Amino acid sequence: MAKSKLALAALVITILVASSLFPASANAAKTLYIGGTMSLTGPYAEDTAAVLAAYEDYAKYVNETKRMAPWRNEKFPANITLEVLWRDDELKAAKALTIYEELKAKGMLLYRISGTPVALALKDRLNEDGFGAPSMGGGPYLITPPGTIFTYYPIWTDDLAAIADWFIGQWKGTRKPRVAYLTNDSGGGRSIEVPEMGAYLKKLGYEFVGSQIVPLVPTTPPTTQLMWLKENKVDLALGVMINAGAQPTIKEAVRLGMGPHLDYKITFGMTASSPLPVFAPAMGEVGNGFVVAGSFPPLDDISIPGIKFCNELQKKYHPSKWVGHIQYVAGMLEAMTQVEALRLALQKMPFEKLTPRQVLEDGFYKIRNLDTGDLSATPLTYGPGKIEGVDAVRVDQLQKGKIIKLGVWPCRHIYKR
Amino acid sequence: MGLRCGTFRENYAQDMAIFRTRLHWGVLFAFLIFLFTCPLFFSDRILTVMTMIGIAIISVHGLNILTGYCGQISIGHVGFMAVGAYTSAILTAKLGWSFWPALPCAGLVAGIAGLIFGLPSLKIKGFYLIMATIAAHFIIIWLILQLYNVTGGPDGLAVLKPKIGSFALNSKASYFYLVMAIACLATSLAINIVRTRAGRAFVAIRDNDLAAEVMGINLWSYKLQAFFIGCVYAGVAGALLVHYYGFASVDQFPFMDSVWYLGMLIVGGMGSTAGAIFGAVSLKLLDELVTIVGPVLSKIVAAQAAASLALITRGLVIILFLIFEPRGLGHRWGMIKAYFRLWPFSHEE
Amino acid sequence: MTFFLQLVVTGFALGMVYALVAIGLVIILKCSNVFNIAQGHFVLIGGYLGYTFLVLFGLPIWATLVMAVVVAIIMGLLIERLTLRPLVGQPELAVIMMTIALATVLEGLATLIWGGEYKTYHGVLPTVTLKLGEISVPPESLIGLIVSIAAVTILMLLFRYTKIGLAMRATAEDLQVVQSVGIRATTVYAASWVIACVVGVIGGILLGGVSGVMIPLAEIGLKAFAVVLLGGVNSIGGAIVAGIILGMLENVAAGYLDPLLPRGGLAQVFPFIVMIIVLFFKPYGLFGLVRIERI
Amino acid sequence: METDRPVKLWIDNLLLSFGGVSALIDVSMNIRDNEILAIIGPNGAGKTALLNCINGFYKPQKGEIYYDGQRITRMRPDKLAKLGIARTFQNIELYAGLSTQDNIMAARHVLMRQNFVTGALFFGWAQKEEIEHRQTVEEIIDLLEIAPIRKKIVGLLPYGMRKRVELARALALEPKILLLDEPMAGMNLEEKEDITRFIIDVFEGQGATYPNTPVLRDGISCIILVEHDMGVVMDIADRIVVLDFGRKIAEGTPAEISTNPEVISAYLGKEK
Repeated sequence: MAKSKLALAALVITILVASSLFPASANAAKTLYIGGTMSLTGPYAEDTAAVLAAYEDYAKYVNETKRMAPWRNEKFPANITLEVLWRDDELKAAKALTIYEELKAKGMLLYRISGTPVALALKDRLNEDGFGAPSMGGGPYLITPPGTIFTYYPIWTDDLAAIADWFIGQWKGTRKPRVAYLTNDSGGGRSIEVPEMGAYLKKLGYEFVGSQIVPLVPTTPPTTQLMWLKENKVDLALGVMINAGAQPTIKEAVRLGMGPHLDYKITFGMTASSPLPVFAPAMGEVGNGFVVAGSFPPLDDISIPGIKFCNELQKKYHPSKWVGHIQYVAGMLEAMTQVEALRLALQKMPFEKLTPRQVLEDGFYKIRNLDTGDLSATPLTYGPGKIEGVDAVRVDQLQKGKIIKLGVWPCRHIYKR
Repeated sequence: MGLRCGTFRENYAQDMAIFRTRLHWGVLFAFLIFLFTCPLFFSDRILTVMTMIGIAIISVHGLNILTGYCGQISIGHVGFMAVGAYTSAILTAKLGWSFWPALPCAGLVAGIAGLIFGLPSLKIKGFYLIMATIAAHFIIIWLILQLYNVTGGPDGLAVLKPKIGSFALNSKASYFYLVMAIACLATSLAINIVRTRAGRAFVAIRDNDLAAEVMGINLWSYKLQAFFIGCVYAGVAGALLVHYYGFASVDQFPFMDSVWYLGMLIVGGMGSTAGAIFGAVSLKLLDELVTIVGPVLSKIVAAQAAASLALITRGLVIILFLIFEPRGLGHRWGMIKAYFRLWPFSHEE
Repeated sequence: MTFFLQLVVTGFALGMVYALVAIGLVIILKCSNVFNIAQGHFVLIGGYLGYTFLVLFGLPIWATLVMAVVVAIIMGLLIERLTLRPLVGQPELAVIMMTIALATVLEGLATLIWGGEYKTYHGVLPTVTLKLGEISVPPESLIGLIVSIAAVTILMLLFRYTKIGLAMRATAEDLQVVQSVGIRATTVYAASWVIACVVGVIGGILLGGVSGVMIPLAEIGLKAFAVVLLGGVNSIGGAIVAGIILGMLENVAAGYLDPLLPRGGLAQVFPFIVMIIVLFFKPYGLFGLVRIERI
Repeated sequence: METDRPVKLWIDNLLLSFGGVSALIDVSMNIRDNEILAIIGPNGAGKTALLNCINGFYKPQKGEIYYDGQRITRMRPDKLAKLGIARTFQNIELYAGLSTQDNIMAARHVLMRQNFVTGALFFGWAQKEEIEHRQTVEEIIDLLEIAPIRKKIVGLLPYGMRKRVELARALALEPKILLLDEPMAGMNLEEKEDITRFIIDVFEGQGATYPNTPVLRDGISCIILVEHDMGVVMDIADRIVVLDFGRKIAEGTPAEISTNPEVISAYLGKEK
């Protein structure tokens, strides 16, 4: 009896697997897919959950109104519906590969990138198959050829260049300011350790001291690394950290008396992977003086049209489950980019003949000054050689628990390989 | 090894043969023909899944020899895959070697790394050895990051697809052939290793290392040989993996994957070559299944909850296998075969 | 000099945390001879429980500890009964694989219940900042020290004065003797898992207060393995001493050697390097017993 | 009668202790060619410890062991196995996961040449070698009458059968010296008779019945037997050594030992 149950279970599983392995028959309704691989488990779980929520909301909005955004006049073709297609890749290269093939077989025409391991595994394939893909990360793998992965942040080195620009502008010391990297132990985190970055800092008039590595998610505070900064009289620490790394690091720094307003004067500047609007409420006064470049405007600043739009969508589609994570904005930007690429491609080619390469060449590459309602630092523009959508870096600082915009600096395009 | 009723062996060579009857050979050829015609009627997606399964099979064969046969539990297998992967990547991308000599070199270097980290196995066993292999994983990954000039450190290395003459194995189908050919070769070599002198020594060490030594087996030498062979397999699998990705990066070799390779051994059945294949196939398919089911479930529960069910499912599968089928699918397969073989009359030896 | 002393003091703090996690490992190893890969995941669950009770329910710290201990006891009993007991008598690998599977399930549950999010409760735990001259003593070292001492004292009392404690000590020596005097081995096993869960969960609450909680917090379990190896697998005292030694060594080595290395990051891998060295030269640890093989 | 045969194994003043507890104290003895030497003594007398020293499993603190004039003290067990010292164990130590046939094949290890590379390639040389050794193994299986369990996994066999497989495995090494540690423990009368017969058959050699296997053809040079069953010991041993609390208290022919007062007191307790 137990055996027959076992056999039955095995049969059901086999059928499920088999049915899922073969692509579903072509759908009669005209549906275009957006979305792609998501990392819903693993270190980027919370960020990705917010991104996915934004995708779902935006798809519903476009399907209902056929508009691209309240502030835009273009219309999405009325006979086509959008559907969000996603799979959890656990931020693993091996899984990303089979997921990509599956979604491609399902008829997806574009893709998205959830993080470095996924990007590195898929880069060549995306290029071969002509897929365009916005990316949640901003590592230099985006820049290196072939350039079919797009970012709506500046890439990390440009973020840090903007912070360096700001810091040197307000430096009052008599000696050269001393700068070091305090960055996390991941592909993205270590991607800033390139000679070009060092050269740029030197050019600005910094003295470069060295770099310290902090785990992506530290299990214990990085006291040693912070002590090293203190020992080496560093004035500005630059790096890539996600929130889970930044919070304990800054907390420990404050405990050690390190900060712009504390005994030992040092400023910590991080890239946009450490979203300030999440950091600020959790840290409050403790995070005083923390600088983040390329971040998004906070979700409660409804004077910004894009944020107002995000809030309206959330209220409308899931009033009981509010997504408070700032990466919702990232998801919104990705969804807007993907849908815009589809819309542009549809103008050139009828739905039936659309291929990924056309979405890339007539869609992504043709995006000019996409108005994101100020969700991104500048409107987004992409092209064959231009994968950084924005031209400027917004730099924010946490001051007395409030996010203060320090200004906008142009992208320096540091990383050239 | 039983045979179908009415089949008799007349000499020792026949007794040792794996494929004896016409039926055996027929099934083997049918399977091989099926395998190598797959690209004709399967989509890229299925080929990708099968290619990944093929690479996993190669890797699990190595782990099976080391852990399943020799009893030296390793949770650092992925670290050795990384060694092989980077060896091949450096040889081809930096030194301009062809893929074909680079592949055996990848195996060899990974095997040597295995020897180094296998050295403590002489003095220690059980969880002490597990610790050594875990340490091996992290030290290897750290070293790869340190050797920035050769390995590209965090940036990784772009790797070219293998070429035969001027024909690059770019398509899914051609790489599928490559992986399957190597997987078949790896399987047959593994079968032969475990049924001859070295294989018996491995099992002797696993089942009773003290008696094995008294019976003339040099523990040190054979434990190291097991590490070497196991890591050669890992190295080859790792090299195939990065050439498939087209890129080598430490992120492609996460620690938890080692655990899943062990999981494949458990599900398939330790110390059985067929088990290694069953394990790799079933856990990889399960992985595909839970990935696909996630978004479906997300219509009922939150997306993230749905995704986390994948983790729970995989953990539960291992737990259930450990409790209810500790000898794995390979054993179950043997019983099914035995049932049909003995039908209708029992003929046993 | 300040730099060096600060590294040592911080290392001490780190070591106390390692020791706390390692104690749980050692207890299970001693009593049921199981190497528990999931110990780090008990810490993870502890961190999330701390967040749940402190922030979501707004309970005071003592109530949080009580509630968390209750949850830990239930968790320990369930884990032992449902997953480990069916494996009594199975080979070592099966048991280790079971704890690995357990770790996966716990990780999945944490993602399911708490969304795998980064949760913090900064400022809820008392942050004591001690200053010795220019050196500031991290709070977790004090908390870790206090909790470790408390845990060890309670365990000592338990082992000395209660029947189950005596049985647990005896089980480590000879299972058959214990069974022959009428104590069921399963009771001892269950008790050891409960204690390990409780110790892990308390450690998690403390750690969560310092660095926040997220799935990778479970990786602290891996470092605790190194501590256990150094201290010897059957010595609680050894685990504490080894934890402190390792924490200090790691910090000092990283502080001085990192700048010399092309890419740094030594602290992450240092426990594993120590582990390999220990395995090569003193495989049974500083305080472990060498077993005599019989044939 | 004793002096006319050469000494095969010479044990000289052996001292073995574990952290202060002495297992063997100044034990000396000779084992000569073509004899069965029995070691008897109460539990804990150091009989197994002595065997463990002879095949290198324990390293004695003092004293030496010579085999055919060669010093073999503290040599690795696997090297001693290659020299021709094989043994069985008190608590059966078989490879539980292998079949009977493979257990015996595994002991042919020292006599085989192939390595994992030739083994992996199998066809040709390795296959030929496997077949040769299979022949020998089959002869041993035949002599010990275990053919029906040839392909069975030994972990599932009954106790008596496993003891027999262990003897077969020791023989497959083609040893010059065979150490048997309580081969008859826990057996019923019939099984004991079988094993006794096998020991004598093996010791004496079967000549032309098994022409291809030297050990079966020519017999074994000497057997050291640790056994509690005094009946068996008295029947088959040429000489007996008695150990008590790690010391040798007597040595002699069965007849001498059976009347030795010290032996009787060691076995029955001192009556003073």
